[in-house]
Amino acid sequence: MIRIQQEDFDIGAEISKLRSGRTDIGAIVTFTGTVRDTAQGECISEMTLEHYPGMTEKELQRIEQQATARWPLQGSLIIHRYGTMKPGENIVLVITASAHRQAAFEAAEFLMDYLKTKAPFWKKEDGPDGGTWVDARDSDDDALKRWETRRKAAE
Amino acid sequence: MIRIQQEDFDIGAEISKLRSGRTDIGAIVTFTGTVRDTAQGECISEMTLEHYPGMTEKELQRIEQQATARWPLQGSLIIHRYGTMKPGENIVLVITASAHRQAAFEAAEFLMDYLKTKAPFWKKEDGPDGGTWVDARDSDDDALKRWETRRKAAE
Amino acid sequence: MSVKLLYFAWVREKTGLGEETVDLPGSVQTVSDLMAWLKARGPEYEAAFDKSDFIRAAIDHTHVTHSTSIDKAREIAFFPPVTGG
Amino acid sequence: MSVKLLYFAWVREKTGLGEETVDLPGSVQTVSDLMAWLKARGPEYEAAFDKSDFIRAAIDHTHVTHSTSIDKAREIAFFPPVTGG
Repeated sequence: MIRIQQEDFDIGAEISKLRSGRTDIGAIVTFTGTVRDTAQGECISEMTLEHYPGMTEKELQRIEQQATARWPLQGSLIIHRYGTMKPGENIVLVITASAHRQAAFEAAEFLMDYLKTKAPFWKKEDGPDGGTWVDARDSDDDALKRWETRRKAAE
Repeated sequence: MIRIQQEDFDIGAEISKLRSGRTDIGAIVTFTGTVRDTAQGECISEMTLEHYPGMTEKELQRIEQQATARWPLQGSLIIHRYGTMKPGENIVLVITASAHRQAAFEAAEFLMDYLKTKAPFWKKEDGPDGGTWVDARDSDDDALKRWETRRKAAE
Repeated sequence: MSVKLLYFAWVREKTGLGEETVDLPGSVQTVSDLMAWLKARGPEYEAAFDKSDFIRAAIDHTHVTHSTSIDKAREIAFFPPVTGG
Repeated sequence: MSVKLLYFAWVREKTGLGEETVDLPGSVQTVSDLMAWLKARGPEYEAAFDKSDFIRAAIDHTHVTHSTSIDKAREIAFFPPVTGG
């Protein structure tokens, strides 16, 4: 399941929905990305996320399908917000559920790494010096590469 | 923070408590371990977790301190239940919060790997053939070893 | 060929528009050709596509490289490397 | 030496008790010695410590190996490999 929305999400409620009535799940991993009040030493008063409607849905679905093909997941969810957010607010939620912990952890990391480098979102941070578009980080590209070289974890 | 308790926990409420009033967190990872209805092909009607009061607290604290020393965490929580639980119920919750996602993910995995191999809990599964003590898994010992060989992630 | 162009983040801010539809000459074959053609359209475009190496493109909602052919493209988007999550 | 012993999981079920306090002869120096001494105490203990290689021990709430000295131990626990989480 993927969702792209302006409004906030409730992590606890999303976990409850995903596991509801299930007794075959042994491990649930969640990742929540939140707005920090500083970046590169600068204060941030708010942040705006622009995205590419149409392509975002397609990319998130593609990323989720890849994770589902690679790990035995009992459920997964990606919610990504767009619009203006203040420090402390939620930006993104990833949930993965599996029989065993390694699959759930790896799938969640995989989803986040792909999301960071493939999903068409752009961050603009507003601080005392005005707005600045956030530069992509090389470390995010590096994070992605490990999934290309690594053996399938679920095997 | 660590807690050992018989009663269930509320994942959403625990996340909210941990991040409350904070704007320096960028990444929150949670791991929830739950009771599965099958193990090695056998049905499980319920599961009982025995533990070693006194030592359990000490081990969990030690494990949490190791994670805190190794990764720059803004917060962490381990809750482990004991007593009798039915399929679908929560067993364990680990939460880690950091500025960046890699530290949060790695610390959560580290906590779970140590918990699985060092915390004095023992599982007994009840099914149609009566109760069976769960054997320790070699894969859990293997999971632990990677933290001994791997470079510090936060560097 | 008539194609819809979309611009995001600082590419959008520099061109001054979010989308437009253009008629392309037959000589414009690849994403790279298109960026060069756009750059010659005026100072806003020149500023937007100045560091074209840093700009990413998508054709009909799929990431592509600069050497990808734009043949049969209906919608082409230009944007900086993504920074969501 | 008087020391408190604790048993968990199937070690507890086999000995038939969760804890006891015993007086140890001076010849019992290590965890290994203690398991051998316990094994000779009766059939329940023999059953519990039959596969002593599989049994883990903790002295005063800290994991130890079979060769660890029990000198100054106040509480010694025996249990199977842990299976929490």
